[in-house]
Amino acid sequence: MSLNFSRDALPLLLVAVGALCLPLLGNDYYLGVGFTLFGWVALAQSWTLVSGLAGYISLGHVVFAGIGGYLLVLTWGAVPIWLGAIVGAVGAGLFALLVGLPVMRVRGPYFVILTFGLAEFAKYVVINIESVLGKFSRLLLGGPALQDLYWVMAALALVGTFSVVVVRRLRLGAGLIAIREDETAAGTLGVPTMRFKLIAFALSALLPGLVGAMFVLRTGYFEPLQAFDPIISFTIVTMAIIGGSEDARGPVLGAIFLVLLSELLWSNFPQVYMVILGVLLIGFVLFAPNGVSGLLDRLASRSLQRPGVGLV
Amino acid sequence: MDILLSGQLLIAALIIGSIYGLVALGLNLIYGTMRLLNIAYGDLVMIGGYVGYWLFTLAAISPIIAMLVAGVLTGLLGAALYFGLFRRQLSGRQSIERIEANSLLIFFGISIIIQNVTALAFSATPRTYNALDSLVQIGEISITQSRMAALLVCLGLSIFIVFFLRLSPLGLSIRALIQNRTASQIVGIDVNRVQLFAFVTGFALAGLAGALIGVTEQISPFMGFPFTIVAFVVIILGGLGNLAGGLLAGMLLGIIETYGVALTSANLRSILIYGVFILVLVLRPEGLLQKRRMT
Amino acid sequence: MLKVNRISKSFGGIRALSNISFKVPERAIFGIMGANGAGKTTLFAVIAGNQLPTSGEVWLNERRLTGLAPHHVASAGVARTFQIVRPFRGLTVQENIRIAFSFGSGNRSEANQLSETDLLSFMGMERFANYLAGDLTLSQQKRLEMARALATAPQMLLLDEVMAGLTATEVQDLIEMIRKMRAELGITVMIIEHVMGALMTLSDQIMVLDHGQKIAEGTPSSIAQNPDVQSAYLGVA
Amino acid sequence: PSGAADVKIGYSIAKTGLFAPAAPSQINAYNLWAEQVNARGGLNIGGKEKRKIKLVQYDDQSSPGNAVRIYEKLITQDKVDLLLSPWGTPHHFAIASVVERHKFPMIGSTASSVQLRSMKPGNIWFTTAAIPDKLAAAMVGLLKNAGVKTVAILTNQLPFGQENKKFLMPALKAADIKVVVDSDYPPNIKDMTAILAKVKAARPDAILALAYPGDSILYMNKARELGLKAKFQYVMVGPAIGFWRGMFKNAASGIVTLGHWSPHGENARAQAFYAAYLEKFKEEPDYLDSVEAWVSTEILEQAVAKAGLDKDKLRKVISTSNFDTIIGRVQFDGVQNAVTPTGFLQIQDGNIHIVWPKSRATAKWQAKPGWK
Amino acid sequence: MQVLHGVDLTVQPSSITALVGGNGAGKTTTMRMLAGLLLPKSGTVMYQGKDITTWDAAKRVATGIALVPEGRLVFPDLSVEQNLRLGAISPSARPHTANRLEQVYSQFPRLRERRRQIAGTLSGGEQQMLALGRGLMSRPKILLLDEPSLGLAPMMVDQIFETISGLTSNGMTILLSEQNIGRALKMASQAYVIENGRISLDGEGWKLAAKPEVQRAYLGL
Ligand SMILES: Nc1ncnc2c1ncn2[C@@H]1O[C@H](COP(=O)(O)OP(=O)(O)OP(=O)(O)O)[C@@H](O)[C@H]1O
Ligand SMILES: Nc1ncnc2c1ncn2[C@@H]1O[C@H](COP(=O)(O)OP(=O)(O)OP(=O)(O)O)[C@@H](O)[C@H]1O
Ligand SMILES: [Mg+2]
Ligand SMILES: [Mg+2]
Repeated sequence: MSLNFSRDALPLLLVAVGALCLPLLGNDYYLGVGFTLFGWVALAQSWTLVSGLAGYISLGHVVFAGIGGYLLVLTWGAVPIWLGAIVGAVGAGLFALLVGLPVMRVRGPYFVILTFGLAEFAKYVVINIESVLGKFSRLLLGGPALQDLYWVMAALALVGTFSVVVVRRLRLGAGLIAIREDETAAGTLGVPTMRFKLIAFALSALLPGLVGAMFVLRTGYFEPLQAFDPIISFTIVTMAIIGGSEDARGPVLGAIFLVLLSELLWSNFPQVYMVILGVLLIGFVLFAPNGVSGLLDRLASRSLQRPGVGLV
Repeated sequence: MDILLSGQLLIAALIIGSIYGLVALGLNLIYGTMRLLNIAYGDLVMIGGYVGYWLFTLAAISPIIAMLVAGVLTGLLGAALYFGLFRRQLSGRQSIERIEANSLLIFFGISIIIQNVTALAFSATPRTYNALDSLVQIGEISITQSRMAALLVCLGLSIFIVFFLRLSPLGLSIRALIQNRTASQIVGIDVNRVQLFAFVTGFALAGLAGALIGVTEQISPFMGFPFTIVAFVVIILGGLGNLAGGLLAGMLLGIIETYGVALTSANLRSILIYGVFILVLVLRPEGLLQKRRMT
Repeated sequence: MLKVNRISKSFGGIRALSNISFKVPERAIFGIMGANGAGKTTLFAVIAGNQLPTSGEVWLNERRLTGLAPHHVASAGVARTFQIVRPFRGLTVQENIRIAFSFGSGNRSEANQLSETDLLSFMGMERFANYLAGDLTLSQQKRLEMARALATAPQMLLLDEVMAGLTATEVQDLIEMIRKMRAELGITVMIIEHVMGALMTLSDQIMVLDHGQKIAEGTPSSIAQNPDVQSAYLGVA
Repeated sequence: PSGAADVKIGYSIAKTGLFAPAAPSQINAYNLWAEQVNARGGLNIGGKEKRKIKLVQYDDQSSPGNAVRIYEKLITQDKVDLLLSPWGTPHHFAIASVVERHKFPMIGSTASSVQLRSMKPGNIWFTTAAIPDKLAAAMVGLLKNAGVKTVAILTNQLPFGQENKKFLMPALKAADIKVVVDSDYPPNIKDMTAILAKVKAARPDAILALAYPGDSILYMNKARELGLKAKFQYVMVGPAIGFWRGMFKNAASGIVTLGHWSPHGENARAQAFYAAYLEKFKEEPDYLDSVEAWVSTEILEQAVAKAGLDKDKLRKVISTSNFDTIIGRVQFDGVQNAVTPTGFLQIQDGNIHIVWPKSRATAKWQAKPGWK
Repeated sequence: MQVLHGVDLTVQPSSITALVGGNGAGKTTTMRMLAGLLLPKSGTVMYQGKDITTWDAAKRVATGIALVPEGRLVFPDLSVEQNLRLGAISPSARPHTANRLEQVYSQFPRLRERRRQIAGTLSGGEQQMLALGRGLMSRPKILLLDEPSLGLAPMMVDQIFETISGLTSNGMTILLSEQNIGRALKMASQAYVIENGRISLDGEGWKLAAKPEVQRAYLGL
């Protein structure tokens, strides 16, 4: 099985080359943009594992980032920072395993809103824990420098992209796609549906756990309303849709497009940039209904036939 | 605790429940029928709020009239969006496959535009006004006129719409359209008309509810999101496209919000609401009232 | 090979299957007929693990299938097609088959070493390899169902009305193909069909269901002569 | 020399999102300041020259993470000369490490928490006196003065409310004031009937609603509906904002709230600010946010007049000098305002007066008249 | 992809016209085009002298053209009775709903038995009956039947074909596509054989059935 350029190599290259080039621009601003960009790439790739491949659209993916961030905060001072971040990732993964069993039985739009509710539920549980602990917001002084955070986040983006490339090539990936297309048929063909869904859900929680920890380190501040902000979930989904394909390419293209676009807009049109952004989003759907990847494919117009999903 | 038995608490539960029910009803018409993820829905509520505010502040027009104006305005907006954007999206074979995803983007855009244009026009400063604020005394219960109006209008209107759609061919057409577009066309449903109806009614209900809500809460350009969320939670809880289920779910949330809080602690409000929501879905993966298929 | 013991299945008040027992020997072609709503598809669903029976058991060789999840039944070597087709619409024909290949029973017998392309040509579907399954006609989708089931390398194949919608000539081709499947791949077949001629020529043994009850079982000729079957099914008074 | 380039002063603020409703009070103050300074010929830079101010403003969408990026951009990309602060405690905390890393001094404004004392001093300072531990002590003083023996406490779950409660509880206990109802509630609460019915049944002398603007409206409506009669009713955040008082008019009479500024005192600067704000925006300034923001500009202006734009000099001047502001003299001890006493305001006949501490009071505290 | 190439066919009133052909020949595509679900790339559809090429499906149903689609397409989460009621949803048919419902129930007693069952849980054949019943509910002038006997037991098939003949004698016009080609040709006054999207043969039904090439290709003789 060879590497498909546009599907696998392109996104990996984009992330790797981007990660190496951004620091050359030489100031904190670009590192900051890069940090954000790679954070979104990692989040969107993780989301793709369960929502893109298996078709279980999660609108509550922020919950894993929130949990990761919170565990980092709880272990702050008790264990080394990076270990705390790993604890965050593992915690997020375990949480996914724990709730996955009941939650992954719910389908379609019900699942979408259920995941949203789950994230809100977790948010308010954390708020109440914090309030019982007598901590209302946490200030974490003395975290790592931006440079370090940048490299870690770039690595996470690369790992996320790589994981989508790899999973798609595994039996796991084929099984997840089958589940997305028709879960009953998939089961009957021998796909262990529940197990695969759980694995995908747990896998898709790990990286966000780390990303959430990085977000906390970046601001040095933790507050549940911010850490579990549902806008983060919405943005992940938006990026994936804009990217437009459920392989590793979609999230990368979507994240680049949205991050660059809003970066350009807010710095050039600070007063009205949100309105412009709104107009562009609508225009985007009208003129590129299949996302950035669809647009690229059309430009390259490699095949006249509609391509399948490409399980190579 | 005698608080639990007080009429005051009951009426509070009914008011919240009926507002949730009405707001969700409108969204149900749009998401349920066409699978359009209208996350700008709460922003229509906000528009209704501003209409009420300005009509009262500038012309001393009562919220009862303003609510009709707001409904008409947002209804027209719905018609404009339908003809301008969605009719085409809903009729192409390719675009219908991605309709859920793409409608999310479109409405995300619309939401951003509505919020920010409002903020540019009226500033983000919150607004409030006092209309219909004299107290009505019913036995030991006292309640402001505005909340009384909200209760009567929301409950009355929701029940009316639910029954109307249950009994009329239009309602059956909507339910058919929810399940299968092609089959709906085959039996001769004028898909375009049904969709337009759903758009206009759904949007109008949001605006109308907004004018009522605006009397009791502060209005700001960014107040809409929580309403969007509540509406989605309610329609899923009640079963997608199931209008009566949505009304019931709205009431259920109203009751949890008041009685749940009275029994435990206000801190637990959201935990209770989302907890019940999650529990219901885990036990009944297709919502409270959905008949379950066994295959 | 397959042993079904006193299976019953009710949906609310409807008894779709009552006390059905039968055995299917290895390498048999076992036909099932019965009026609409007699419970045939439900029987398949119970065997394949898509539905739990209200009571009764299903055994494959020495293995109890009842209560197993569908994917376990699949890996035990039982594959089914769906009467109301469920192809992976967004994937190409080839991808549909590839998925079945990578899951399925896992233990491919010597005889059942068909490659993906072999399988496509065996089923006469090479031409459609790169079509999206959703773009196929209904009868092509039925054939895809079959190809996909076959790709799981089953010991036992449950075919639910795969001949519906075919012309007489196409039916004859398909009969040949099913015979070949048994001969070359050693597969045991259970087949539901309303196309009587096909069922009669194909089956070694036929079971007849009526309102969830088994009313007859025997060779095609004995079934054809059975008066109960004639009145319940063929409408011959 | 005239014709010198503008002084670029940058800041980020929540123009959209959760905190957007709070931002205009602060933005107005900044704009008014820039306008006034430019009308005076520009910002006095170290006594050597005057340069016009050009404000560079970005929207952080209410996200502290965005604020961090914006301040990095302002410093490293836009190369602004000076910084103003964003809105809100989380944003101040989030950008503290940025100004620290770039050694770029900034006067904070709308942030309050005991945790701000743990910030490294040197590049960030906070003007507010309304820090929860100080507030608790002052509140107990006011309550005793008002003859309160029992209180009901209702607390919003947001950090500021919680922190205030944390310090209030022991202080009340020490002062022998009994807490008869203690109820927390979440920021997105939609109905307070259950809580307030409990309060009504307990008949406390005082109700302390540690509320934010949104839920304070719920409180007011419901309290009125239920006819709560406590003589002392405190609504923490909200009443200092113009629209809030406009909404409740007479019903708001007697409500006590957080704040240590009033235009009614002797301070000439305060009166001038009040008049200019009212004139320009046709509404009263927010007694908290507009005021804190304005104070930060006053300090910045005076510091620049002494030190010029050199960061090291500026840092030194800010940490050591005395500033003359609309809340009186301000001097910093570490990161915090060491001078201004914590206070409370009360709405009386449509005006807001400082009623505590006595030393700065512009009117005496009065029992809340009934709900109109 | 182009599926049909210059298909010309005429359906005479009050008669049965058969459209036969192999797997993938283009029958369903033709039917869907006539029902208004697909737009032709070129060419026109005339009905009673009017050009209805651009009419949408609803309008066609309202003027009396109804389709019983291949693959049933019932409304899976609605009850049997609601499905049937929807068959008469178009304004012209609505007033007669109760009447027609009774007729359909007497034709398909199984549907009456299961009137409250959710359509998605019906057996394959029961769903096919439901689709037929739904098509009859609007009492169309032209009924487009795409493989109406699909999945039905022989007894039921006989009954269906009887019904179809009965309908024409009451003045209904029928276009029938059927895998049971021998039977379809026997019933049809006019028949078209479609192959790879082109009409290859046409003529009276019984005459076509007698042609050797038809017998070889489709009747398995
Ligand atoms: N989930 C269900 N709820 C209620 N009834 C059901 C359900 N599933 C199946 N049935 C009923 O059980 C009976 C048996 O259905 P089944 O699909 O097994 O029939 P079948 O023999 O395959 O018929 P056909 O030849 O029409 O395909 C039918 O009458 C059907 O309506
Ligand atoms: N949406 C589509 N996209 C691409 N090709 C299609 C599409 N729909 C149908 N086709 C192709 O058009 C051809 C004719 O299809 P059609 O469904 O009309 O055949 P049919 O005569 O009804 O066949 P059957 O007897 O199998 O039902 C088939 O080869 C099919 O693969
Ligand atoms: Mg069946
Ligand atoms: Mg066909």
